[in-house]
Amino acid sequence: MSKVTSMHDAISDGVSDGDSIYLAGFTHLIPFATGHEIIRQEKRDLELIRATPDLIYDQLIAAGCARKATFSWAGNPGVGSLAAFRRAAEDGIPTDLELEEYTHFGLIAALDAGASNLPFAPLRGFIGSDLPEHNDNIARVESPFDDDYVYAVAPIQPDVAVIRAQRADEAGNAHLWGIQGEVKIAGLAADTVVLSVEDLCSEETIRSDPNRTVITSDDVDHVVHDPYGSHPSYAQGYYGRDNEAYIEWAEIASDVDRVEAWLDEWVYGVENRREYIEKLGAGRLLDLQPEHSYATPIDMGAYR
Amino acid sequence: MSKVTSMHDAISDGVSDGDSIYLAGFTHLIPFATGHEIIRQEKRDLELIRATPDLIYDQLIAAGCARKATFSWAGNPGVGSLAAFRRAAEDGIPTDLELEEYTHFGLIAALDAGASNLPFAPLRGFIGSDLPEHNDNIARVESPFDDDYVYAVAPIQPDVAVIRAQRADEAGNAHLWGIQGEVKIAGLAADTVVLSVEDLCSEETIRSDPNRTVITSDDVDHVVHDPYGSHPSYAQGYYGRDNEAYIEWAEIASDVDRVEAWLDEWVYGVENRREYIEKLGAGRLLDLQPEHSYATPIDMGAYR
Amino acid sequence: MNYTKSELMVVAAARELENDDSVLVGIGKPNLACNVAKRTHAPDLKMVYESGTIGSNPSSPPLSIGDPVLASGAVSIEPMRNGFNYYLQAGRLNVGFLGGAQIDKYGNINSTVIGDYDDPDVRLPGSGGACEIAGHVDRTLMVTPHSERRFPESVDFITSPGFVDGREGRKELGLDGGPEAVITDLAVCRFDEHGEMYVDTLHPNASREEVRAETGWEIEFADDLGTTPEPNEEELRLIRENLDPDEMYTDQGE
Amino acid sequence: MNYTKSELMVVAAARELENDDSVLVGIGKPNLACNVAKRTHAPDLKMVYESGTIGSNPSSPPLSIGDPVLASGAVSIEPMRNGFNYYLQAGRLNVGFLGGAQIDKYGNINSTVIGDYDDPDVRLPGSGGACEIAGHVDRTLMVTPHSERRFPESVDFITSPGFVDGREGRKELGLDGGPEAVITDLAVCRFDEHGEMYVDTLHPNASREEVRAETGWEIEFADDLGTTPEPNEEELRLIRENLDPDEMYTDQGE
Repeated sequence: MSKVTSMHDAISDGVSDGDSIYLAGFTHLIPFATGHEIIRQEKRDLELIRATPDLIYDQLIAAGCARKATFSWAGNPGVGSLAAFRRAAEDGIPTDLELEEYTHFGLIAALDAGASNLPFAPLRGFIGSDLPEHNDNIARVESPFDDDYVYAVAPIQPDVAVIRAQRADEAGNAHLWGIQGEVKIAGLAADTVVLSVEDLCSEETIRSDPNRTVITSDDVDHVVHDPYGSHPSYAQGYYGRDNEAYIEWAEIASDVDRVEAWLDEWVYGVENRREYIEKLGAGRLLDLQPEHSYATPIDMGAYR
Repeated sequence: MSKVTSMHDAISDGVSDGDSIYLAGFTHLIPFATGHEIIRQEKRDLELIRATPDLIYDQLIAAGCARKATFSWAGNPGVGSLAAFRRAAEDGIPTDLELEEYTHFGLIAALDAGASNLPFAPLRGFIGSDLPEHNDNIARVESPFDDDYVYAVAPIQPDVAVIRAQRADEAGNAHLWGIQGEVKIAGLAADTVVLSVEDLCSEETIRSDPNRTVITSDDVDHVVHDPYGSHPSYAQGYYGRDNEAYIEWAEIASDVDRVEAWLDEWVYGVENRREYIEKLGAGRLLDLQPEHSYATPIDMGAYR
Repeated sequence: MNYTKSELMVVAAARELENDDSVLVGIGKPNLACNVAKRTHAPDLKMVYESGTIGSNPSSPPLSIGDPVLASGAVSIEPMRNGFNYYLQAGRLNVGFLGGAQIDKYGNINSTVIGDYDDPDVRLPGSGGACEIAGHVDRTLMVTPHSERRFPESVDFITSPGFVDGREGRKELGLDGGPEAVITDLAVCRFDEHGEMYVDTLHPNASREEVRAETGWEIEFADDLGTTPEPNEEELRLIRENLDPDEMYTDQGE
Repeated sequence: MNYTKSELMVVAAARELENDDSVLVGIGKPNLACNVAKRTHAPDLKMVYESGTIGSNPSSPPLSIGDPVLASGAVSIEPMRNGFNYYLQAGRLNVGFLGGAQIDKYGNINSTVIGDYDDPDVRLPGSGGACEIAGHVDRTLMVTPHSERRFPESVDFITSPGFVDGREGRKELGLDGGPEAVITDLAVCRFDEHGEMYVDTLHPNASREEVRAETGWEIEFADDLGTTPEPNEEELRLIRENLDPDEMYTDQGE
């Protein structure tokens, strides 16, 4: 059963004002196109959850979509800080931004508890840090077997997760390769899942390599075919990170007027990702293109 | 750095009397050749850990190698019960067999805690069952966040894990496809790891598809190239399960004299897996051979 | 139509499955039942095996829950921890098949020991995945021959919880769902408002007396006790020609 | 040899790494340091990144810890949970690089807030993986410019524990290992038996006075205070020609 739809329809159906939302991907396959569609549809009061808020959350915050950020590292990876995030967190511009803060391990463990239907996840984390004093969802738990202890985090179950993968069939069974990040558990923990891919493929392609599957159709509500949907982050085997865009955003984000102009031009001013990519131009895409390098094949065998 | 050695040397170096040992693999890639080598070297007083003891532990128990079994389902999969296991557990023949019993989920969670260096792992398991009354490594734990509860299991960290995979490089970086079972966490939880593979491959093959890697060289102590080392279980893409052997064992195992004769012929009577396979004969191997069915390639991309 | 008791059991089990179910399949009759359902009224039935294969589409009857036919052509394969953690525990599976040496009045199952745990008369295989399947799916189905030995009033050991000591008892433990049907060679049994097993339909040619004689307590019969519907031609053809031509799990005596 | 302070810092960090180390690499100077080490005295150095890439062999300097050059050609890639759970928490990584806005006398690091947590003067990025890296590796290395603002006696907020309030304090929390060296643009600092930072070697041309002026407490100097060894030709060649030709992370002014 096909779940293929447009990003517009996926977001207008899947995301409501006030939702908690996880745009997944650890530096890889970040759902930028989805973030832009959320901005275009002027969703409000969102709780943005993500280990690494990255540029896309900076843009959502700058556009006034957010009321809260749940995170573990808020920066522009390899470049510096997130100016819009800081402006909201420090000065309430354009909206106040409540913060719920973890370490990477803590946030990922909380998401794993959410995906697992567990009331908490234990980790040897937060030890010696001041963080637990500032987050009620972190608590010390004693081992029932000896005098050891751990910290526990409460489960995180987002209303919506948006995940990207290289390819999926129309029902939403997806293959992802390269850095996996927290994509799988974000999808499993959330109520609604929007899956966006570089390529649509046949169900046979998925079934030819079941170990490659990151999520299956039962957990996916909408499938969007959105090539280059992760630009300016990257898709392993498809395109590299557009570092200019990361450096450029660091400059733009520090100035509210420039942010508005940028949103007008690159988000409100285009209808969808296709227009954004056309505007970006073929030359820029070519510069981001890697050479091919195929994985050594494996034989699953056909058994009778 | 090559860790390639013979099964004889891997076991004589890696396994000592009294060790706890996990021969990994859930119905798939069961290390039969390793089990037979352990029998040939007359290792004694082993704690055999494994979710599904299967024929290989029945044979180890029948040969007098075991003092304890830690397990969650002791049967001949798809056929019936394990006669030698039962004889030892019920009547102490040939040795008494202490039992430490879990559910599958419980045992796998304990192994995961062992692999993770956690003092316990929580699960919604054992609820309503009489099992926790009989195992001190299962305890109830309350949630620190609400009035929910779970059971916890104590970590399992075997002295030795033996794992099989389809291919590995000489340093012990391994690719495994098909059913994964608990192979990875058994390898990560154990002190010593013996890795046995169908094929040795180049490091480049491993690096061409890093998402396929089940364990890396740092965790592997010995690499054994042992084709058909999982017969009569199977290796995805290489050979199918030899069901006749499973059915035959059910008959043999119920009679102590027939067990002795079988061990004499198929274990003590051959020097290594190669002789076992030669004795089995090419015809039988041909019958187990699947047709080829390759996974659709993926492009990792070469980035500069 | 001529059919055997085994065939009737498989078909009765198949009819318990619905099109949008995700089922944790066991080997033997449960596997046949799922495949009959998928090829008749439940084409979207999602078959998941304890070995972590998701959306399997086996070309022949699997010899074990980890058979390569379950892996080749599956939609996904999960390591064991993920299968139990994300699929079973997180409620992604809604039907499970269970078996055991003993099933009692409340649908509790014993597959651990006959007699005392520490000095058993018979050491059985143990839980495997059963305990948590019984705890986490919405509906458990049991397919087993009917005999007094197998149906005691109370099991020697609870491996897998049914309604424990009644529907309230199960609820107090925090468990939803529970036993749905027990399909024997004599009848299809279900569970009443207290969580007690009763006979819902008798198989053609089976009698109340036979059931009473083979059950270890005074089992009740439904007021509107029905007759189990017979297998139809298509179902039998599937079993005999496609799914179990070698009669590994069914006697197909004409 | 001519070299810049950045180059000296990279090389000093590289020399902290041993051949059999497994290092959790950060972006920037730490990545350069690891690659210098791997190409000189530590060819077996295993480079692991927070993004889960194991045994990476980057063809060019990664732009972030999730750069595709870290994934293509890696030995393994783990999902985030596995990386933290099986690799970091289970002690598979023995060296980690950390940075922060503030580092104090006991090597505690603040990368969370300057000022009050609930009403910060400056909101910093936060822990990311740092807190648990600091807790679980044997040796943490810090590479950072030397300034009074960055070296307060006590950090505003402990994001990542050093020796907390001394070596005993760390031990009482159940943490092994701890800070090994702080490499600044003036000196290489280490930690004494109480867990207090001291200057072990001064860089060529740097003075005690400069270090005192840029440190927020009365920092001690080693009795046998040495001079940081200079980079050699091969190390500089690697940085300038292979690893950072575009001077992204080093000024290579001749």
